[in-house]
Amino acid sequence: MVPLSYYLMLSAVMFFLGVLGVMLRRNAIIIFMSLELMFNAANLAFVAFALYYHSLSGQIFVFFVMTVAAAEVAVGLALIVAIFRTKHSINVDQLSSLKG
Amino acid sequence: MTAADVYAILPLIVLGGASVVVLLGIAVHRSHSLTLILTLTGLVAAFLLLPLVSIEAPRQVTPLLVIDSYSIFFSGLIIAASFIITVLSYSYLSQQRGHREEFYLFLLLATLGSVVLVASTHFASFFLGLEVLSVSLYTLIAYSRKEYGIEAGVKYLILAGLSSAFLLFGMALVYSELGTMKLAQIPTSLSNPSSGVSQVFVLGGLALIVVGIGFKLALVPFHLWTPDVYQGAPAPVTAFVATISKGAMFALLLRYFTVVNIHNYPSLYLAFVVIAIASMFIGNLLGLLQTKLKRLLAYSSISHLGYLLVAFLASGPLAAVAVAFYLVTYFVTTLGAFGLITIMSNSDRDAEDPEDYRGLFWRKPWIAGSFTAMLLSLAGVPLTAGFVGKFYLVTAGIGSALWLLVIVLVVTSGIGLYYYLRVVVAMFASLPKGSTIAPAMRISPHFTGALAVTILVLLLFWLGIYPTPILRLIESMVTGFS
Amino acid sequence: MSALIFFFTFALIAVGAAVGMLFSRNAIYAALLLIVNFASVAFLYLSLGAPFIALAQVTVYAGAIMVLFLFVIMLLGAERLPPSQELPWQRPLGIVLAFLLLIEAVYGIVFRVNSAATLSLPVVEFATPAEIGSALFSTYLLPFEITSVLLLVAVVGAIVLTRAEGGARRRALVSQITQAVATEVPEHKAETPEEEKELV
Amino acid sequence: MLGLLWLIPVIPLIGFILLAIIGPRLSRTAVAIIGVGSVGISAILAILVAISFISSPPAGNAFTQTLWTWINVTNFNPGISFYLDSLSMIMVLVVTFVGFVIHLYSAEHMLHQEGYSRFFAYMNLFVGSMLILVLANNLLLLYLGWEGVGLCSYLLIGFWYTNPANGRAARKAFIVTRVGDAAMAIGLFLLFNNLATLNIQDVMQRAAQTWQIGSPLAVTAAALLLGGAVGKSAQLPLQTWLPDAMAGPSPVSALIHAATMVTAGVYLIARTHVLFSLAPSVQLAVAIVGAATLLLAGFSALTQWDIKRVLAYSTISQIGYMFLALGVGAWSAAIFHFMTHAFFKALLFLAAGVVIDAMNDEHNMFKMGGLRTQLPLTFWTFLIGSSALSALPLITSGFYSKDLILFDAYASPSGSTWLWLAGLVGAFLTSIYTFRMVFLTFFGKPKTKAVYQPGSRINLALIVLAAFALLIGFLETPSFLGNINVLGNFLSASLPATSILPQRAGSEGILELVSAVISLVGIYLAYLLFLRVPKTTEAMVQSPVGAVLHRYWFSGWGFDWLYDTVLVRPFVWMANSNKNDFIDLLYKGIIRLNEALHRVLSNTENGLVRWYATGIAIGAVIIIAIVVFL
Repeated sequence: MVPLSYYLMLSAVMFFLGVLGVMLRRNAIIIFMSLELMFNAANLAFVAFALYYHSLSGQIFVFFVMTVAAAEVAVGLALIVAIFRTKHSINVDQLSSLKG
Repeated sequence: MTAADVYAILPLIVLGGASVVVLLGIAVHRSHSLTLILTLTGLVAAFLLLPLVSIEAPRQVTPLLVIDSYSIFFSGLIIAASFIITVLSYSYLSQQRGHREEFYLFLLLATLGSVVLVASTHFASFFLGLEVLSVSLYTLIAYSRKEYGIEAGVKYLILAGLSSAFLLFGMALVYSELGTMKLAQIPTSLSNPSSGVSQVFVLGGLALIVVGIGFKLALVPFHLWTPDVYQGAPAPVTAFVATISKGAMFALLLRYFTVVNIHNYPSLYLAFVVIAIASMFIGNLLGLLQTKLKRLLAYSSISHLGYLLVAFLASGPLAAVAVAFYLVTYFVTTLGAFGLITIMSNSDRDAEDPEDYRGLFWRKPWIAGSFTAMLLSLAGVPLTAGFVGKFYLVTAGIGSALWLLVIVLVVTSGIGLYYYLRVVVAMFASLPKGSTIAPAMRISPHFTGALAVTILVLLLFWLGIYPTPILRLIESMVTGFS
Repeated sequence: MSALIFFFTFALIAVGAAVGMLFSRNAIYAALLLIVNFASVAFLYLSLGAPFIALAQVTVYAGAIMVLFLFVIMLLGAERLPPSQELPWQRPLGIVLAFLLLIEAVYGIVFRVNSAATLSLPVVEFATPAEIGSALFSTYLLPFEITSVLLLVAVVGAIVLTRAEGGARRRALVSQITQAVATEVPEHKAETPEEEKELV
Repeated sequence: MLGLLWLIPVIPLIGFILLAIIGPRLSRTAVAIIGVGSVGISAILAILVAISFISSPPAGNAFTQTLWTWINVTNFNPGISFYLDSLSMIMVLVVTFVGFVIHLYSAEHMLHQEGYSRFFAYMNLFVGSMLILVLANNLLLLYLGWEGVGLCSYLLIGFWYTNPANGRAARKAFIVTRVGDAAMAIGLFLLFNNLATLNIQDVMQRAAQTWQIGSPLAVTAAALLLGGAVGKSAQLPLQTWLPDAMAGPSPVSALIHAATMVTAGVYLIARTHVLFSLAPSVQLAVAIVGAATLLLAGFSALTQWDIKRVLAYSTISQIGYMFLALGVGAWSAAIFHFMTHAFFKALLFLAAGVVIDAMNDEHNMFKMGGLRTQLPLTFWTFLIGSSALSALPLITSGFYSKDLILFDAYASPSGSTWLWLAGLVGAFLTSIYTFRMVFLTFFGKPKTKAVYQPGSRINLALIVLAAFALLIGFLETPSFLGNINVLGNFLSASLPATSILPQRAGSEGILELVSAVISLVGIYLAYLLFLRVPKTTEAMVQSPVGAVLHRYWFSGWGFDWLYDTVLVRPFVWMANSNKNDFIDLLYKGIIRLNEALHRVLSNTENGLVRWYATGIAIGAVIIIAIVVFL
């Protein structure tokens, strides 16, 4: 049998890979993918413990998270398209007109 | 869900229904003023339903939402603020080109998300309400599709996404240890020694939830996005981000961490103390020499949320009253400040540069006078709303003997006074010879915006001179749950 | 034993794909590796007695969301970015921070959690699609409705943010909105991001 | 009827708000209607309230009206609440009624001035603040009114702000009174801190219960309050601002710097008389300050050539009498003199305003003369005012009020012959300088032709005030002259009666006679010196001793010079030479530190979204570390 902490560990590793992606990558789309990875990591923990506690609420919550992810992606990619139209780049380091 | 449940959430249903009506209205006949009227009607209807609903209060509607006097009070505050912002948006958008009508749809839906937040008693409604609010805000911030707006939108999107992920992971940790996502069950599971619960693990999860909440509240060290987004977003949207988004989140914070009594967890309490002190100091220091008005107000809002944490960390019945009253004054003042920026802005850019307000008094005495009142209230000068609010914060802090926090509050308020007065002085400074009207200045403000601002100025003084009725209302509504 | 092998196989694939995504220079590769990650996590879901979630993972994430990603990458031609480094200290700082976070998590997981707890085999009748469906439409009806609101926001938001200047696309827009309002079925929402790409 | 009390201060404030917002766009008639009307309504309400207060006295002879509580936490709960007893009733009546008459006068007097609506806005604000001050039920509200009248005084002294000298006078008034205000604020804090209540009546009650007579706290509190009173009422040593305050328009001098605001100090001491009774040493100080001030100001008034400065010094001197009365425990005598003084001094200022206008803005009395025939009504009313001021026996109000003070100064337990003698010399000086003014201005040969005749509103104001200046004295007459005690009886509900030493009680008649003679002799002397043999007077002034005295008296005993030399110059010198000293380094260091921190922190706002994300991660690491490891 797989110990629960393994699932938590896998979830944590994936989460931190996602954090790393957000901090290190300059491509807005890949930053966005890293966010999806982090959501996914949290989902894994929820599903594992839904089984542990035999409660549906964890799985249902994951279902909602997926919907949220879809919504965020739709608006997020639209924003990225919009920023590409004005700046002709999706390098987030070039988005620094606002500062100070 | 019973009929009584449906009755209890009628305001939410009306807000959602109003958004559908607005959507269909746009599809049938695209008209700016018609959309405004539909939106305002929806908000007024939702607001008027609140007292009717309160007859049924308190009522737990499914495990997710609770309709009690606390959530009704904050829903009322949010809907009223949304009303003002809608009116300001009309004034702002009436000189913009392109499609303007969808803007109101997002305002309504963001309001709906905020109302869900203040009534939330379950991680699911917390997360979903937060996301409805956030996703609406991404669109609103970038609505103009000008360079600054989109940049601010992308920044907000990435960082809000990141903070949501932290929040979600925190929820996962709490769930993994307690097996519940219901707020009411967290303290009982936590304090039950036989359950084998690792308290530290849960507290770590709560800490990650604090990261998500702290981001929305723009508390240090999650504050870095604030000035950029404030500056890039259209002025009415900035007002929304500064007031409703933060107010709803703070109401949620107060509810969650009153139920999960933070006084029982010294390390978590300490984390909040650190955040509060850092927010007060860093917010005020960042504002010190800032000249752009919207950025200045962003830094100011960071420190104001820090002040609010002082009352949040205090215990006793006065704490919740102080938080609620301070939020009311903060709403009135911040809406007024951004309202004034709104009515001065033209279609090219928002009026926030130093040359826009230097010598403003000699060109627009009424706007400058109102702005002075707003800034003095933010600084906490007597006879304005801000003074009474701050007075209650300090009293709550002293009542719980939080001397360090109170001293920091007073010292940093002194630093803050400097930059508020700097703007006031600039407004009353005489104009250099030859210069007349700054380019961004709108010639005559739209009357709807002027009306909204006038109401806010009157409210400011009313709360400063005669706060008793609002305080009574707050005492009867807010102290109920804690 | 077989369960452990199953777990480690897919866990390693998932982590490997995530690391690959993190370091791939080409955004297309990154997206494909992320799909691999999602798929292997979906397998883990299956072993955790969550067939419905596993399928939703494949259809919504791997199927819809990632297709949208790929679409946008190709549309913008943004596979690669020209090399530039604005923040020289960002990379070491980020790595240090991520490791600190990981250390904190490991500290919590290894030393604090009762690590002996293992998962029992999934009960046959646990979390069937029927059960999930009835829960969704009873206890969780309210959040379900809120997700529909959220999707409404997303659809209209995506349209508003990418619309062409002027009213050329107005008719298409109206029809999209009316379709979006009708969006209530969960499977349908997976397709909504795809729908809006026609407008891009 | 008593329920209307709150409207009395509120209506002038509404007038102020109206005039401040829409005043500049209104016609002068409309401004006058709002400005004068609001105070008029207030005066009518005051009379109605007074009738009701007298005909059916409320329980305990005091009426409290609480509108609302501003802030309510533990023992800090200042209400917006008004307290009406016989003392505040009299103050309200005088303030609204004299205020109304002066407003009526101003409507005509200021008609051709710039800033007509600004003037009435300030005046209405003043009346409102003054009413808040006298009606306040707690220390905070009292302080609000106190500062409000100070602000209006500042604004109105500098009303003609284009002349820098007026601005200087306004600043001087503001800064000098501020010295007193600071003392008073500390005194109020002391009271609140020790007695744990803001309510004035409670403060007095608890003070009497908790403090012994002569206890250090009571003495300190009373002394600090005296500091505030001295500043506001222009008594020694803070009297220097009032003569310069004459830079304001004449109605302002009449209302603020003669009839009402400057007597706020008298009101304050009367209102907190319990405290002063607990501190006999401070009460003695009050009497000495009053006696010294009335003498010094009397001498100074003798030498002034500016008609308004004579009146200003005379005001200082007359308030000195009130302080003298307060100091010897003759509370109601002080209030009585306040009342009569308010009427006749306002009358004198208003009449002087007419004269100055008629002389084409000439203030120098030596350039006037013979105006008796040119301005007959002004002459007669001015003469009535002057008679009241110099306490002309039997027919004027000043006689009754001043002689009551003199008698009490002699006969009360804390009085003495010396205090009485000082008052008597002051009375003598008063008649001389007053009738010097009358003779120089209205008698002799006309030197300048009057270019202007007052209109009906000014005449009406003068006649009304003159009538009161004559009649109001009959509210309180000595035992051998009818023994009327209307005022004393009325005030006995809120102020203790004056105790009289039995062995000195019989001397009242003789004292009255002496002071009556003194007054008449003074008038005759003035006639001799300034009308019959002005050349001799001139010679006396030119003689070496006379010249020195004249110079000192003319400059108000050189107090301005003294303060300038002892305080202002050294302070400016110190400030200049210490610009870079150690203490400043501390402040500058704080500024530098803040600015440096600001710069450092501003670098974190670099606009790069990846750095912002890193910031969130840093925050998460720190918070989890705190929570998990601590």
